[in-house]
Amino acid sequence: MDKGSNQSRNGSAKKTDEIRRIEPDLKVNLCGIILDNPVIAASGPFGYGHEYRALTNFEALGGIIVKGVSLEPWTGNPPPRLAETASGLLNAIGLHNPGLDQFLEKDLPLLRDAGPRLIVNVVGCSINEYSRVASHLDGVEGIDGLEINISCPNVKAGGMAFGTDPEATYQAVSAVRRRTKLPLLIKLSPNVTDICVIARAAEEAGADGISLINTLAGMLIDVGQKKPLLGNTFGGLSGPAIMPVALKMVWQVAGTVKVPVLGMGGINSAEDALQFIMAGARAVAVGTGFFYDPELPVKINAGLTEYMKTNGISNLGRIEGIARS
Amino acid sequence: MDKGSNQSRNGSAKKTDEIRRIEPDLKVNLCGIILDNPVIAASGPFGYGHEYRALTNFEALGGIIVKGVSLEPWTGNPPPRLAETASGLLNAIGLHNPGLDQFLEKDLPLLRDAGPRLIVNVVGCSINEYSRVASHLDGVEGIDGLEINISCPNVKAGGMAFGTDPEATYQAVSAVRRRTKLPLLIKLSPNVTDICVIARAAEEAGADGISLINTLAGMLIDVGQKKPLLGNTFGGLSGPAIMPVALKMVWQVAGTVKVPVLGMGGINSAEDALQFIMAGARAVAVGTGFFYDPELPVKINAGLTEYMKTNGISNLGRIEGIARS
Amino acid sequence: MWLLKTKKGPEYQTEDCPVIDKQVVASGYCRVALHAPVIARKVDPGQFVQIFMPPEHRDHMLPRPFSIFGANRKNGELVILLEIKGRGTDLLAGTGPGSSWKLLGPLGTGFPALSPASLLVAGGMGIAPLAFLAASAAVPCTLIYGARTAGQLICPQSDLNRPGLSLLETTEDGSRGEKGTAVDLLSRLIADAGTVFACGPRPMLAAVNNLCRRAGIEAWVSVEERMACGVGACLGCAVATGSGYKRACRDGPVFRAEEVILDG
Amino acid sequence: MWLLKTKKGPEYQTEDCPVIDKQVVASGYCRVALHAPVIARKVDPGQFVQIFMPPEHRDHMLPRPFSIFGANRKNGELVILLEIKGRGTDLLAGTGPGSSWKLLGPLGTGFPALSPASLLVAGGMGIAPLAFLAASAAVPCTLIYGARTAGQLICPQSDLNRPGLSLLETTEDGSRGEKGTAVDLLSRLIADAGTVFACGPRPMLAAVNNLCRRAGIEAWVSVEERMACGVGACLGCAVATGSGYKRACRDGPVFRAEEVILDG
Ligand SMILES: Cc1cc2nc3c(=O)[nH]c(=O)nc-3n(C[C@H](O)[C@H](O)[C@H](O)COP(=O)(O)OP(=O)(O)OC[C@H]3O[C@@H](n4cnc5c(N)ncnc54)[C@H](O)[C@@H]3O)c2cc1C
Ligand SMILES: Cc1cc2nc3c(=O)[nH]c(=O)nc-3n(C[C@H](O)[C@H](O)[C@H](O)COP(=O)(O)OP(=O)(O)OC[C@H]3O[C@@H](n4cnc5c(N)ncnc54)[C@H](O)[C@@H]3O)c2cc1C
Ligand SMILES: Cc1cc2nc3c(=O)[nH]c(=O)nc-3n(C[C@H](O)[C@H](O)[C@H](O)COP(=O)(O)O)c2cc1C
Ligand SMILES: Cc1cc2nc3c(=O)[nH]c(=O)nc-3n(C[C@H](O)[C@H](O)[C@H](O)COP(=O)(O)O)c2cc1C
Ligand code: FES
Ligand code: FES
Repeated sequence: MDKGSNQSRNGSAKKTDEIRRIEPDLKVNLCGIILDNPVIAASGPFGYGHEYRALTNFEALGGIIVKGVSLEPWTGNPPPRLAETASGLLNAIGLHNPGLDQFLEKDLPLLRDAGPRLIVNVVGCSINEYSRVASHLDGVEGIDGLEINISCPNVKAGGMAFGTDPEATYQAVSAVRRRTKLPLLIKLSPNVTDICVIARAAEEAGADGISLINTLAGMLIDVGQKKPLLGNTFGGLSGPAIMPVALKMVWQVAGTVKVPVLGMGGINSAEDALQFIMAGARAVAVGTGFFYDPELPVKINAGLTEYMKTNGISNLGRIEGIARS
Repeated sequence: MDKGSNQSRNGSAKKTDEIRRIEPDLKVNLCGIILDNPVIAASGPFGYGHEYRALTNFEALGGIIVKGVSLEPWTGNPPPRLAETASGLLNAIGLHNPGLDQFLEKDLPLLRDAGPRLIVNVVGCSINEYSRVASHLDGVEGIDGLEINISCPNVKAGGMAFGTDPEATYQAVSAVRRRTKLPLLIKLSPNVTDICVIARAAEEAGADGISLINTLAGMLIDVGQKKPLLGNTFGGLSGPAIMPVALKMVWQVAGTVKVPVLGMGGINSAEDALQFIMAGARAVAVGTGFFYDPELPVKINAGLTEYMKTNGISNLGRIEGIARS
Repeated sequence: MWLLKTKKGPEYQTEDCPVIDKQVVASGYCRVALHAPVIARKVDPGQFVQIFMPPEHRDHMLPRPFSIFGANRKNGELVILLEIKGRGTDLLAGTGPGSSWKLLGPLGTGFPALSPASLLVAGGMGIAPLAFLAASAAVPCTLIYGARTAGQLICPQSDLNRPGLSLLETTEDGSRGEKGTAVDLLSRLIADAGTVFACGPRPMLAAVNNLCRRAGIEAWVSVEERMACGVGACLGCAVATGSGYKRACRDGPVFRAEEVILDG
Repeated sequence: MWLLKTKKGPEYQTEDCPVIDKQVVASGYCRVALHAPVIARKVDPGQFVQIFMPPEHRDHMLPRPFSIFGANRKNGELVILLEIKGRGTDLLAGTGPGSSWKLLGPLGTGFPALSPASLLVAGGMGIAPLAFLAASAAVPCTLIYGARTAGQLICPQSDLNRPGLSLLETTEDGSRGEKGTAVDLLSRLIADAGTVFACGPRPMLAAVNNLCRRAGIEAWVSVEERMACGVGACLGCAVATGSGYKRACRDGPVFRAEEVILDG
């Protein structure tokens, strides 16, 4: 980042002045959802958004993806649900959520006019559950898109997640596609041998975009207690620890599918965001970052603007995937 | 760790005194290789061992797994080959190595009488290459076992690594098994949907033990240059960042196969080592840790001894896999 | 408008707080006074703050939760009692006056107001929220403060020396105060108690709850859970209750004792 | 016996080194003197040390390599010239006297001995190993020291003020010394040169190599690569040469200029 900027600064002072006059446009079109800027709150850490209203400047958020919503309330996993790891966070919330009705009644009204585009993360244990939530949300005022989290266990297929098998992915996505006209992002699990196969299946089934990555499967053991630390034994690893893994998957998928990619996993700075965009992401999401810096989106936006000004880039389309060429 | 020790300390002073008199035996039997202690140098970071002779007390190493050896010399990847990430290291050495002949002539003599058991990490691009290295090493004085790194691209199968497909794993391991009587550890890649399927295939094909994990696939982008940072684009992530992922795979595989498991991935302390042992590992390996603390094996051994004394554990078999019950 | 509490301003917020005083009150424990005028003005007893790790230690992702031990609305002083437990508390304890901590607060649902004849029961570090509760009380009250041994009664006497507060110390080894546990003492005093307020290890809270239920006395407990957001968003701090999992950070940390499943 | 150099003791080792002096020599640059008697006694010009990150910053895995800028065998002082480039150098530059750095060294293959009429060419931070080479020389020599502008000639004059050393400064903007690059000056002086020793950015080294090859003059260059182990084990620091990849940390960092593929 600095190398680039130094070069142009040291080039011609006049040229630099001209470049600086560019007013960067941070708008991006994420599969039909127009975001004022490419920074989104990832599903989960940000809850239903309103909890962060006093902490995060919502103008710095192009969109909010709310925590996973299922048809009925889910109780989630027994505590402890959280553990800190080296530059990472292990969580096993278990998709605890109050269910669709309460989301629509209680949470949505608090967010509808908040500013950022609103995307609902949908979870389910069967194709039927996914479809029913999608169909209920279709046409609801204030909802701009859906993100289908296919990392949940597929009860019919013996508990393996939908997102680890291309055929199951295709089935689930097609079913949801038939039930909604909303832009459809499919959120993939990184715990697979070949993420491209899954992404392609989702695209073929009608996905408008691919979100990745969800958390890496992991665990910790409480040595004193001689048992797994998390109540659920296994959890998902997020945060800067996983960033290089996420970036590689975004790179691979962006080279495989034609629909836009929403990149996430450990994003911690404008420089990280630029890495994802240069790898081919249309927009980026921040999750774990909210826990240690609720103002992270503000900083990322400021850094992106500064980078674009310094390098004479008027819109992010100019650098999307540029590291691939 | 502390909770356990506090409890026994606060219990009965007399009982504690008795416990403290136990002289812990750190010896373990890793598929026929008797290690004086369960801490091994992982393949790669430690090179061929002699480079670390002045930095690491070899008495703290139960064994050394030397860097991957192939039939012919391999040139490896273009630089840069290394990048630091949050609590992790990304490397793309590309299995650069001087080949079997030079290993036997130059490196082996420097290590043969060093003390720790010696395990040779074997790499190849075809079943034939693996088999030939294994057969050459069979019966060579000073070599106590082989670790077959099946994470290399399988040229015949279109470049997918052997270790991502159970059938290819079975073929490769059976072929090597026929060519050597040495104890055979199979080193697995974590970049798969279901590590247990691969581990089972290796066991059925005659593996004496399973080593895991190798590095997680990842990448970084140099934002200034607008291109991938590593010369090879992709690299492998190691270090504390990946520890929870490694621990989970060790836990799963130890519950799946009957042969012993050698656990590794970000081990950074005696407490980490205990987590792996309690998850079911027979022994543990340290890789990236050597870069920031060449004395890490000494500290891990000291911590294990202290833990065993405090908790009245005479040998590690007593806690192997204890967190599973 | 959709702000949660428009008139009062936000319930909680982040605040950069200079450390104005740090005292080591016992080995591994310190009392830290911060200048936190916004949070100090709003905080109620039983509420807590999240303290962010310094940005140069970003390998530690999570802020750490601490009860408010004292707050002075007038001069904006906020006091924390801190036990070094691991890397995070070690880092915090290693800084002192001259440095600044970033706080998020005040968070959570605190204690209800004290009624006359309230009995406060603190085990170990459970003293932190109860000392603040006692200090804020409009009526006289009794505080039972127990630990294993005298050295673990680390709360400075000066912080407990308030008019209307009768302090009863207990140690299991009898090295200070009465010999026995805080619960032993509670069982002897419970007949005359109004409401009971407790904070301490889970087994102690379970015993308090059992005693109070049998005696038909209302009891409130403050519980600890691992936390991430601290504001009720992530659902990471689940506490098992009779009506499903609740959030320690928002629905708690103070709950009716009968509501929480304490011996699970 | 299989120790590498039994008689002399190990070639390299780790040493805990108190920082005895730190001077900010320009904004973003400092000169750090350490007490490192073991390493200082052994080090040759062109060799380097790895400096470990402080253990409380374990999110930074890798030690950072630094050329030896000066060494006093008698009092055990080792001097480093440090440019703040990122998190690691920032952390190091943030500490000072009173703290200790853990070093690993001396590492690598340094420069061969200077012959009369040697010409040393330093670009920017390339001054570090060459200043030490000049200071250790038994014969007079000439040092060309170039940078973009005067402010980037950050090496303290006192460290270059040695008998037998003629210092020629160049800046691209002419703000100090001759106007032009170090290579421009070299091209004018090369006819009279014995051997050339160079350290600086890759393009500069490539230009030096081209000049010397055309003039038929022997040239040595010191190159930089990202490193992990520093001792030749991990093969992470590959440098492309005419005969395959070599290790910057062990086969180098000093190579014959003609051997390295400098413009790749
Ligand atoms: C509502 C509340 C109030 C608290 N009040 C105080 C107080 O006044 N004084 C005090 O000294 N301590 C208090 N604690 C406990 C304190 O938060 C932990 O001791 C501290 O977070 C441990 O951090 P560490 O990095 O030192 O330990 P580590 O073990 O290294 O922490 C690892 C992780 O586990 C979490 N963690 C570990 N133990 C606990 C715990 N018991 N509760 C919550 N999270 C934990 C931490 O948040 C951290 O993310 C309170 C906890 C809660 C939930
Ligand atoms: C043999 C050798 C001698 C050196 N001598 C000096 C010296 O005398 N003075 C000085 O200021 N600097 C010197 N450097 C460069 C110095 O090592 C890097 O500037 C420093 O490692 C950057 O670390 P950072 O954490 O501040 O930067 P970051 O960019 O945050 O570093 C990230 C990683 O990249 C590596 N890295 C980044 N740039 C370089 C580089 N140019 N060379 C090697 N590794 C790099 C670091 O090791 C680190 O692991 C030398 C490098 C080598 C290889
Ligand atoms: C506490 C927590 C809860 C999460 N809940 C959800 C969820 O409900 N649905 C979902 O698709 N992803 C969920 N995620 C995954 C994140 O959206 C994101 O994919 C992942 O954490 C990687 O990004 P990060 O490193 O920026 O957090 C959750 C992550 C965390 C840490
Ligand atoms: C620089 C480097 C080189 C490696 N080379 C090899 C190798 O040759 N063969 C192999 O099986 N694994 C190799 N590995 C993987 C390690 O043996 C180990 O599985 C992995 O790094 C995880 O452990 P760690 O986090 O302790 O490093 C290498 C790792 C690193 C960092
Ligand atoms: S800590 Fe996030 S909901 Fe309580
Ligand atoms: S840094 Fe490891 S071989 Fe050079």
